[in-house]
Amino acid sequence: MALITYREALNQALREELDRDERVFIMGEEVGYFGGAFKVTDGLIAAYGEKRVRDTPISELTIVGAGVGAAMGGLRPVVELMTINFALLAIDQIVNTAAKARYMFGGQAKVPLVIRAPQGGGHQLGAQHSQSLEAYFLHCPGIRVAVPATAADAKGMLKYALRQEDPVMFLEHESLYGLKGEVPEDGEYLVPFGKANVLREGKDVTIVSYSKTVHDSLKAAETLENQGTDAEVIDLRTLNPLDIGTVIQSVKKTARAVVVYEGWLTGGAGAEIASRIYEAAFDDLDAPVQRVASADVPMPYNRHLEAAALPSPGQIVQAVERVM
Amino acid sequence: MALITYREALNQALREELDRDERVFIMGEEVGYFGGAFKVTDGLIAAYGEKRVRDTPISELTIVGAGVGAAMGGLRPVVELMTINFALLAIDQIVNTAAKARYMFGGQAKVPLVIRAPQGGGHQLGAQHSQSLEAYFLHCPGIRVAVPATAADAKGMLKYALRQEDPVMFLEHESLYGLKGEVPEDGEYLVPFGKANVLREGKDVTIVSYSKTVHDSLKAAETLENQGTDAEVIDLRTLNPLDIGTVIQSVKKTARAVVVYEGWLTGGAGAEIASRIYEAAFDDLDAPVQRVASADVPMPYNRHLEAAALPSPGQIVQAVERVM
Amino acid sequence: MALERERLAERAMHRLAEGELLELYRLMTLIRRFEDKVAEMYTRGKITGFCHLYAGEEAIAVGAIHGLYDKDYVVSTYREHGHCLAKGASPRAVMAELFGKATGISKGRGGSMHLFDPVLRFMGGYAIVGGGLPIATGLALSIAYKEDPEVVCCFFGDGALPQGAFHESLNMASLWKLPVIFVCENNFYGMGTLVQNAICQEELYRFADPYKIPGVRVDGMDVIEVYAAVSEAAARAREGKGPSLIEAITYRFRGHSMSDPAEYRSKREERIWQERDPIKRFRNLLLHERRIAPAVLDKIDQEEAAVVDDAVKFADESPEPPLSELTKNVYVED
Amino acid sequence: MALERERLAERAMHRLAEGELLELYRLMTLIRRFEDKVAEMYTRGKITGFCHLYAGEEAIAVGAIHGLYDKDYVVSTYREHGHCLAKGASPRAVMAELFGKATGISKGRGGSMHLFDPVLRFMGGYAIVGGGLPIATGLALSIAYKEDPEVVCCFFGDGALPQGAFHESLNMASLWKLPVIFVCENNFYGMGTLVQNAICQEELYRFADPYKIPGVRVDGMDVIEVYAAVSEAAARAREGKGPSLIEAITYRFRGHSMSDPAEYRSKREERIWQERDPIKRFRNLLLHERRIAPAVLDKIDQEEAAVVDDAVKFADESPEPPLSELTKNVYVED
Ligand SMILES: Cc1ncc(C[n+]2csc(CCOP(=O)(O)OP(=O)(O)O)c2C)c(N)n1
Ligand SMILES: Cc1ncc(C[n+]2csc(CCOP(=O)(O)OP(=O)(O)O)c2C)c(N)n1
Ligand SMILES: [Mg+2]
Ligand SMILES: [Mg+2]
Repeated sequence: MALITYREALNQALREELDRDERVFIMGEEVGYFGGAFKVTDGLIAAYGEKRVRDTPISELTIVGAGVGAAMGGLRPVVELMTINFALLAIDQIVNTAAKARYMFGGQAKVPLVIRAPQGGGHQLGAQHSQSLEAYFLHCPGIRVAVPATAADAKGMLKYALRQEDPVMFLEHESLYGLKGEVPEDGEYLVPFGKANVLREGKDVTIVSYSKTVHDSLKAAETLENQGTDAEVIDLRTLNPLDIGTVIQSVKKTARAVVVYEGWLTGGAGAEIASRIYEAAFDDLDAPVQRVASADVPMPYNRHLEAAALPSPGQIVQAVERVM
Repeated sequence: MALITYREALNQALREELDRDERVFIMGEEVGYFGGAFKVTDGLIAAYGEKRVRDTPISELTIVGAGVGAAMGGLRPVVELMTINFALLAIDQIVNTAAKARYMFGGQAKVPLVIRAPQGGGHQLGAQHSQSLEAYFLHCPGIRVAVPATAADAKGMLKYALRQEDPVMFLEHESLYGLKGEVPEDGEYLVPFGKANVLREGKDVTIVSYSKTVHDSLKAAETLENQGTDAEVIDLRTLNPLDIGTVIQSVKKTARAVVVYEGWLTGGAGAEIASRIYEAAFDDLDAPVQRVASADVPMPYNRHLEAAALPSPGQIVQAVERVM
Repeated sequence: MALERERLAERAMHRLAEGELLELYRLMTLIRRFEDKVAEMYTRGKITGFCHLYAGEEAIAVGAIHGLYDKDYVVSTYREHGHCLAKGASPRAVMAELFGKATGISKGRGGSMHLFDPVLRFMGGYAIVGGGLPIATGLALSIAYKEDPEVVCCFFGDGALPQGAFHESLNMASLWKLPVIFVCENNFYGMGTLVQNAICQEELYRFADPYKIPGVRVDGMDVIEVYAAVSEAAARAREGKGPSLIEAITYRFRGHSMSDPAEYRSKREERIWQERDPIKRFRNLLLHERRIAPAVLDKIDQEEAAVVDDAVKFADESPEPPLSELTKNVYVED
Repeated sequence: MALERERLAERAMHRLAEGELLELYRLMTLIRRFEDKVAEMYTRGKITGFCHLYAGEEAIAVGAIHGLYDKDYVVSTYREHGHCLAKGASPRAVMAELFGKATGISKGRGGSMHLFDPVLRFMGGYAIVGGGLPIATGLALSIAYKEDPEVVCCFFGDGALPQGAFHESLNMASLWKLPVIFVCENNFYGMGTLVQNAICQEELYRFADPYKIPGVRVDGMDVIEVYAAVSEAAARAREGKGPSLIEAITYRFRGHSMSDPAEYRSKREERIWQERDPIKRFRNLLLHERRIAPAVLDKIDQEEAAVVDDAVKFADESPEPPLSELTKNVYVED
């Protein structure tokens, strides 16, 4: 184990997989000589050369489409979208091609493509650069959605993504890159998709989250502990597959649930998670599931407005208070 | 009142608004001489000329972006996307510009743009031509989402869309174009957004739906009536604004709810509607809300598989049986 | 330049053995018969959904794919029956797909617009206009990456040129010198829209210029001219010199899809193009320039008619995919 | 062609009255001082988020916008402080926006990348690369529709050329002969990527050719040359002759954004371009060719420095937008 950042963990995962499998290569805007807009691919072009680490023009639609084609051609591309906001230019190739090819071609097409993209707000980047768009991919059968919250998961899940056959949206949170955590150095450290992680056990309420808001939830749990409320915190890790079993098991114990995520409240992943909880544990619930998410506004630039628009540990505590 | 089709009602609305307001114009692929892929704009170019009814190249991203620009320039564009499936090429301009401009420019930008698009499955058009994507727009603050189910609403809502200032995704269902209904001839017939329509009153269960599945729900209600179950059927008409009040009022009476829609089950609008029901009427509910939607698969071409993938009156009846 | 093209074609013609010429004739005939039968089956309700026929454009698919090696890849659009058959697909498997059967080339899941066969390296019909070009670019990237000798041939219509994907793909392919041949089938219409109402430049091959790649216009009703141009482009690509853009002028003999009566076209225009029928023209050439006996060609006509009848019978008798498999293959099966 | 450009510029130079020349000098100076101050305020934490400075490129915004009328529209990118100030925005309102204040030009909601003022017809900074071009095309369509005499001037970087939106917009604008001027600021880099690593064609103005519109390359460090080219394109657009593409060669004196040390560029390269500083160069021209007294220019320098100081003071003292307004203006208020 080594104490490294989420960013370093991703970098390590990429190095290990580049070493392991010749078919793996990275492509995206500024992934090479610039080292990635968030420095995730730092040093890789020096170590692996231009063939394995390819700088692209600013052409999101074709970068992703070419990733699909390259995957069909037998490679294992890791396409980096500089941020998820630009994925909207490429979503046709994600939804209409990457996600559908296997099924619509009768199971004969293989698209083992990993699309990495940083997302999230909190840095005053304004309306067009602060979105969390996982709900768009959750609402599209055929593509996996990974949302790691810790350095160890960032590594283990990215490595797992590169060893399975389905296309994956691998969504990193911009605020997590500097976060440190203990990460196994083992080159075979894999975190399989579809297994939620109970980060904190508790008996009074279940807080379900993923990506950056997992940490807000853990903070809220500390505050709650001081208030005498014992919260269980679950990190979903992937939204597709969705490990609702682990959540239900917890809710059956606590009878209360709060779902926390950073996407917009309305129509976000939280609605799906909450619905699944109700559908499987309606009789166990003592109160309606609460959703804590971003306000339904384009992200404002002003720092106070931005802070008010984002979910916070304080809001999570309040939501828990509402279900108690 | 006249008995006309949903298609004719839309055509009538466009004619009336083209007559009323010089700033209104239509633009899209094949909207002119071809009369629209689904013939909604049939005859308009002959009546209004190329200035008001403009055929465009196949350039979805720029068609929508140009619609945004034209709206900012003081016009009232009606942009037709041939089908919603192609909206994925334009969604950057929808989400990042149309929906955000007013807010991110401090309330100073006006984008009175109406984007019309047919959607839905049921005609064996395969995976890339059968989608229902309203959930993507519901999950985007700043843009209204209209999903008319009847000819009268098609007319009244389209006219309303052209008289308010917010951008609108106006989603028509391909299976409804031929559906007839009584439509007021009144040039001032407007159906304001955000007012759900109780199409059938009932006391035992609330069926909430919109667009084509409203009719499946009404069919199911007939079957249920024969079985002795008295279903209330609500047509939401718009998803944004969402008239949850009318739904809650009904659920408080029936204590049971089924949400029906054609998008994919996971992460669809139904999860949001169900969540809102729970949040406002948890104590009134006798059973968990059921969701009836499309299977989480890219639409298969084979007719039997397609039928199995789509929601049906039979499935609605079964869902109601589950909550009784 | 047109002259140079013709000279090239003539040379190619003389290079081709009689067996090859007959094979070209056979494939064009197969496609025409196949499409005519599809129209019939559509009218009879055996085939549904969108169905875009290739009749009139056969010389492009057949000529182009004859200019490739078997292991080269093809990427196409929703109007791809012809490309798929020319790439060697069994008419049975294609017809069964249109019938939605489990024996279809895409197991009945794709339908007319989404044919696929990885063994034949027919890498799919894509129904989003312009959607195939990035895929083709990526396949070419995979070839370059593996230092394989193959090329990718990507077909699309004139309607795709105003799509951003066209330009992004040309730039990327040129920048990285990828082995891909972009073949634009200019049939003058994108649905009901004339090319000059969609694109400010009618000489579509000229879009190659700023991308610094060869751009040529060929007579898409002349199978040999198409063959020659694609062979040349393929050789270039194989030498690592990068992509080419070929604009093949053609005409679809039917409406945009089975539901389009093509009222936007004049009967006169249609007649003019019927006279340039690529199969009739090639038949005449074989008869008069290569002195092939009419009976040889008549026999091919009959054989292909029988092949198509057999395909229909096969499709009709094939089983439907089981309902139990509705959710199979959305993801890799564990 | 470069020669012709220069001759045009020379003629323009002589056409311009002294007051106009001083105005150009004033605006360029204002922008430079403004950007330097923004850098300082960013370092002091008064400004946050992404912040892309325009230092070095002033001649383009100032020259181009001087070639327009007041009622003409401007559409820009995330690197738009210069365009916005050149279009007449108050430095106070722009600085207050960067400070996130309620008095900002976008009420503190937009930030550095999203300036907007409908009265000035500054129609927004858009932060999606290529995202402004369709908007500009649509604005031009609205002008043509209303038969108004205005034009739209749309600025974007070299990085936008590989985006589909660029090509779709050029085609649509040309096809419909819309009054829009596409001004590409070629500063040789899109973030850390050299233009030749992103585009297979380094002479970006050549992309105009297939679209059948004028494409010219100008020295973007020469305010008069830019002015002349844009005036000409604007006149053309106003006559109903459609769009133009102008490539202005320039260099950004700072990193891509405040967080980029620009390590991918050599000191030598930077020095060469510093020597072409558009302001110094124009100052020399005013001093030596137009015999303007140094004191006149020095006075402008001082005045603009004061204007920028005042803007900072204003921004600093301005109120934050109230938290109660978080959800205001997502939709039209009833
Ligand atoms: C992105 C997208 N927009 C619109 C359509 C609808 N559409 C299908 S085919 C077609 C015309 C295409 O014309 P062209 O590229 O010339 O091909 P052709 O049909 O003539 O072979 C259109 C507009 C689509 N499938 N995809
Ligand atoms: C669609 C999209 N992709 C990527 C980015 C990230 N990004 C911001 S600026 C930039 C470089 C743009 O370079 P250029 O167009 O030359 O403009 P310059 O910054 O040089 O003025 C990139 C890649 C973005 N904002 N939008
Ligand atoms: Mg065509
Ligand atoms: Mg640049």
